[in-house]
Amino acid sequence: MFDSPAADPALPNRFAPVRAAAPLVRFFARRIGLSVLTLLGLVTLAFAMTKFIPGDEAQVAAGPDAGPDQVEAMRARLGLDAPAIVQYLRFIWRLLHGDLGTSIVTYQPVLRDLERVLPSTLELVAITMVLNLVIAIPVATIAAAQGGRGLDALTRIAAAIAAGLPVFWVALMLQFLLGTLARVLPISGQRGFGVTVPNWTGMRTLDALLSGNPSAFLDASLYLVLPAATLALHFSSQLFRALRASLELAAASDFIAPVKAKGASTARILWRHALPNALPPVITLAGTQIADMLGAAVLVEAVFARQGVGAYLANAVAQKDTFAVIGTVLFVGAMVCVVNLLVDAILLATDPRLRAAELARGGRQ
Amino acid sequence: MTGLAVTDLCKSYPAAGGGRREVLKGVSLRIDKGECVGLIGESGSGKSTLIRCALGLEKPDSGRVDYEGSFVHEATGPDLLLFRREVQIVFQDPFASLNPRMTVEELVGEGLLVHRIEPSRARRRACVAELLGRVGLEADAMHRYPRAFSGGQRQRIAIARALAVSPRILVCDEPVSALDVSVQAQVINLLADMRSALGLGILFVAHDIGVVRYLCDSVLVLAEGRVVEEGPTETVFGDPQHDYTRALMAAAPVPDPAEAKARRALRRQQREAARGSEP
Amino acid sequence: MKPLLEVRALTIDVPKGEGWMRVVDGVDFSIGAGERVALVGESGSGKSMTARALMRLDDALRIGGAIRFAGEEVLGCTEAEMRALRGSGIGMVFQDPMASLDPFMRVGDQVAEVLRIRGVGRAEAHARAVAILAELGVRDAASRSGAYPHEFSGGMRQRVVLAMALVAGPKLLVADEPTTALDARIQQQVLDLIDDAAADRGLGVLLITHNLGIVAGFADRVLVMYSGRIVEEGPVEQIFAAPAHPYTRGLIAAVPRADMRVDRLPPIDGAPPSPARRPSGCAFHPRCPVRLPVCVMTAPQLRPSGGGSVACHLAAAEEAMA
Amino acid sequence: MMARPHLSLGDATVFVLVALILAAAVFGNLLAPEATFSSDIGNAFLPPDAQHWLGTDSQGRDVLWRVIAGAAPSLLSSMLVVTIYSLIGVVVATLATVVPRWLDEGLMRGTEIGLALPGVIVAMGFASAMGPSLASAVIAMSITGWPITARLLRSITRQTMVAPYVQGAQVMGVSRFRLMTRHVLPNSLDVLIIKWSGDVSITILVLGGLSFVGVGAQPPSAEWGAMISDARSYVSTAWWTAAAPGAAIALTAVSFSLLGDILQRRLGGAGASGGARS
Repeated sequence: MFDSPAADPALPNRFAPVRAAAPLVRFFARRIGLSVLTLLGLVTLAFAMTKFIPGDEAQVAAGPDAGPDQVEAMRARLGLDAPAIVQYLRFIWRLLHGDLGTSIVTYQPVLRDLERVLPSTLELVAITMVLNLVIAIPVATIAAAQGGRGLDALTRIAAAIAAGLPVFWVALMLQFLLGTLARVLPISGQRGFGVTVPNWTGMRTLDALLSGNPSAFLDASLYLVLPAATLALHFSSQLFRALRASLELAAASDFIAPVKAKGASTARILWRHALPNALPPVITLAGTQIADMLGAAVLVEAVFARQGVGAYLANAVAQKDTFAVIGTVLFVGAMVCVVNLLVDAILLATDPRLRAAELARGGRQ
Repeated sequence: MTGLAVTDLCKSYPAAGGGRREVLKGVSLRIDKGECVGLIGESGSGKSTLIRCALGLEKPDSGRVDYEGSFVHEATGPDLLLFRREVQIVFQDPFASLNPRMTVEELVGEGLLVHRIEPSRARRRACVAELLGRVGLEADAMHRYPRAFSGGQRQRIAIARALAVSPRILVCDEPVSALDVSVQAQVINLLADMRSALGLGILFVAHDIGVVRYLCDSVLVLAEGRVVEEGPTETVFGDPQHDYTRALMAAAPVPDPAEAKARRALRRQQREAARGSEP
Repeated sequence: MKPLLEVRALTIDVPKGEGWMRVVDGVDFSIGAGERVALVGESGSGKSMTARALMRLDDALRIGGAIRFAGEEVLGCTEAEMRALRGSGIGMVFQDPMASLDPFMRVGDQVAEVLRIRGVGRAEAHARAVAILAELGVRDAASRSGAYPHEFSGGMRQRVVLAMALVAGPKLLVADEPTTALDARIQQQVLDLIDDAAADRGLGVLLITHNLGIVAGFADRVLVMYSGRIVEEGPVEQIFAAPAHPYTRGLIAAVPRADMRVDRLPPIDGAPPSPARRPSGCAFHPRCPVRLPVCVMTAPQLRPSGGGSVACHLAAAEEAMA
Repeated sequence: MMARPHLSLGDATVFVLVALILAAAVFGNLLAPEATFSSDIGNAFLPPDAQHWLGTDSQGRDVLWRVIAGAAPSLLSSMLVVTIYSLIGVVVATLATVVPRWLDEGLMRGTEIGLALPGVIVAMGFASAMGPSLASAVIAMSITGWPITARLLRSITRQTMVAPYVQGAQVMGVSRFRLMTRHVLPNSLDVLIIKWSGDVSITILVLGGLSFVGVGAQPPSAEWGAMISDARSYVSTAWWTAAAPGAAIALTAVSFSLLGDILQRRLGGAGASGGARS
């Protein structure tokens, strides 16, 4: 209703790349700054959590059999006798040096533990994400062409049901049906007996490929099928539902009739016009899905006995391994921040309106 | 001194690509009780910003808005209450200007309630019925929600809502441009009638010269944040002095085929001349 | 000679709940080659539905009657034949120029797409797109064609939209409220642009609008639509000088003029009816100042009157008397 | 103006399902026979038959009755979680709408922290800090769930605040309190009702997952996640003990997510015609 100052007809000159680069730098500087702030908030939360835990940290660290003297010695050693603010600053200082504390279960630095278990989880999440996109995008677009009939109605119902299946239960049932009953797939662990590959990246499929060992690759892949399928079923049905709704909105936009009036076919309208317009919110969702996949990995790794971040966390929780829990939470938080930055970059590269808005906004600050 | 006076108003917003964009560059205007002032401006002229500043919804960078001798943007307590009661607005889009979750009775009676003019519910209802009658609606309309009404009827409800608190100044922001052509005249006439019956001062903001010429005593032409021409309506439109006013007059549709076609042919000649001289 | 477009007994129903709702109820008109026809009506008159039906843009509608374009029966076309017709037989310009463009595609590509669909090579399609953008007054068309719609102003976007409608060389241009969202000066520019383009190409034009004012200088012939029917039709001079239908008369009188002072506007009472609640008989009768008893009962037929035709019992009676 | 969509067969099915599940959650514990909660090792692992439609579990308890009794801890706690964090979200978003701009910005920055983490992982952290129990899982999810709701509602109130009818109310001089309670919130909350239903669907999955890995409800409880956790070791011999509670979670999650879709169709249309999102 009112003149909005943002709808300014004076537009940035897109033929001036030198000027255009500066706002981009500013954009990412701002986003990285925000991520740092977010992480700082998270660290504060994590620090507060260590203070909330019932019981005495020094007692826990010194072990249940330690006498009062030993506990006091441990308290001094851990710096727990200092004021809270000093402890907080030390906590941050240690984090900046990559010190996430030491696990009371493995007696290893938490960071080293995470380095060990991370590749397996990354491998699982990466494959799940590929399956996720490869399934959801084409199926949603093809279904949209049917406009509520046939395949569209069918996939909608199927996706609604699939999105409501609990991941850990699907894992358990698949394990039972395909592994135990049908015996077609390995049901637990991540490698067959006696199959070895060099540990270069830690991702077994990749290591097998790099070392030119096809049978080891097949072996590692087979172990991935059930966990990845379980996760992909859940996440791709979620992504499908979002994209299908987004496509419906895009297909109802006013610019669709003009495209049709050009003589474009339904397929062209969908793939060339509706889909690009429908994707941005779905890309954002796919980004948040990565965080959720890491969460779901806790469940899936538990069922399929994979040594990953999720299993490590579940184990740490069960063993009351405080530093391992906090370290893992922080680590996952940092990963999610990086993923969010990536998603921002992808959106900026694909959405011309967002690009214009960000260029304009960069100049304002 | 009476009425609403805007003096030397300036307002800017952060602009794309750095710096600030000046939307208002020193605008002054004044509406007295019983007077109808037209404000002509195209989109981007700054008229919406002007309205927001004049109504105290937004703070100007410099300049002042006075009502009954007090400075609107610093007014508090009784002065602010007086301003909030005596200066009302009717918006352009009748489908967005009425809260969809309130009945017509609540909508029209809200001013009576918040200004404690009529705290009793029964008496308020009687007032609402009378107001509805005055704008040409049946009293039983009060039990329904805005979605049950057409655009023209909604605009009548909006006018009744504004009139409920007995304002002295009514700001009308393009009140008929979203209505069907055959309904516009009804609402314009209603505003004219209310003005003579109640002695209302009206600031009528529009992009349509015809409506302003019909309704207003005097007019200001706003272009790029400045008043480029002002004066009695017939003087300004009868003999426009500024090029911009002339251009607006020339662009207004003429409902006379012979005249309109002659103008079109002339423009076409001019374009061809321009096209011929270009290369 | 056969007219370019011939519409006979056109009916349009939109799905409503379990059944259908009639929004266009028996419309007849034709447009000759190079002729400018304006279709004027208010909300709920069915004017935009009529325009969209010509190209069968909405699958959900039920369209009856006959639409013949260049001798071909549009309603009998297969979907492939329709695709060929859209763009190269009939070009269309839509109401809101911002909303008519895909925000994710460069404007040059959007214009060129019309040709690419028809198998024109990438380079040639692009060259022709740039050429028509330049012709329609887009400065630096070659470089501007790489920009996205949001980088264009309202008037420039309307030029792009027009380029899309014209680039495949249609014989008829349908413009659905092309100036509604625009200021008077831009509105005039856009109309002049359509005027020039149509004159240069000898195009027939169907201009859909609610604004009778802009019609006077543009159209050869005017169709006035009310609640799903054409109530009056005639040469533009006659419509303005001697409107025969009380609705047309009311419309012309109710618009305040910019070029002269009017003392009191005579308003039309009531509001245009929604298709769901169309009055019996002549749909205008509840608002008509000269209503006859018969108007409530039966709908008047469109009858020749002067140089045009009118659907009004009173006009028919007066004609019979004279 | 707007025609209300007819009650289709599909919609009716969803309503009936939701009603049945809610009934199980409210009355299940009262109706269940005593034996549902006590062990009878002699009858352990009976496969489904006429007497035990879904068989018996490791303690010889009837699986069907346990699934019905489990509706209360599973569904009601999920509904509680979503209700608590929705209320927190409403309060935060409402505050952000009325406070000065810098504080609004600050609050919204704060919510970004909450977005940076998967709910399961944070909840695991919290639950481990507070000791594993259904209550800690519920508390953990309640205090981690609100940021998304707050941000969604804030973005809607931001649009509603500039709607002409809200500005008209400001010109009329209505108080801030009345502005929020009569004009802004009533026209902003539709989305939250739709979201509430969808969120219950997601929360029941997450809560089940937490119980499954042992940080939520603990074994004797008939909470569905805990039942599956308990049944996990016997899947290959007594698959029904794991299949039944999982199917119950799925049925509930799907029903509530479809309920959300239906509400979206019905309320979404009404809100739009009201012109709140102009």
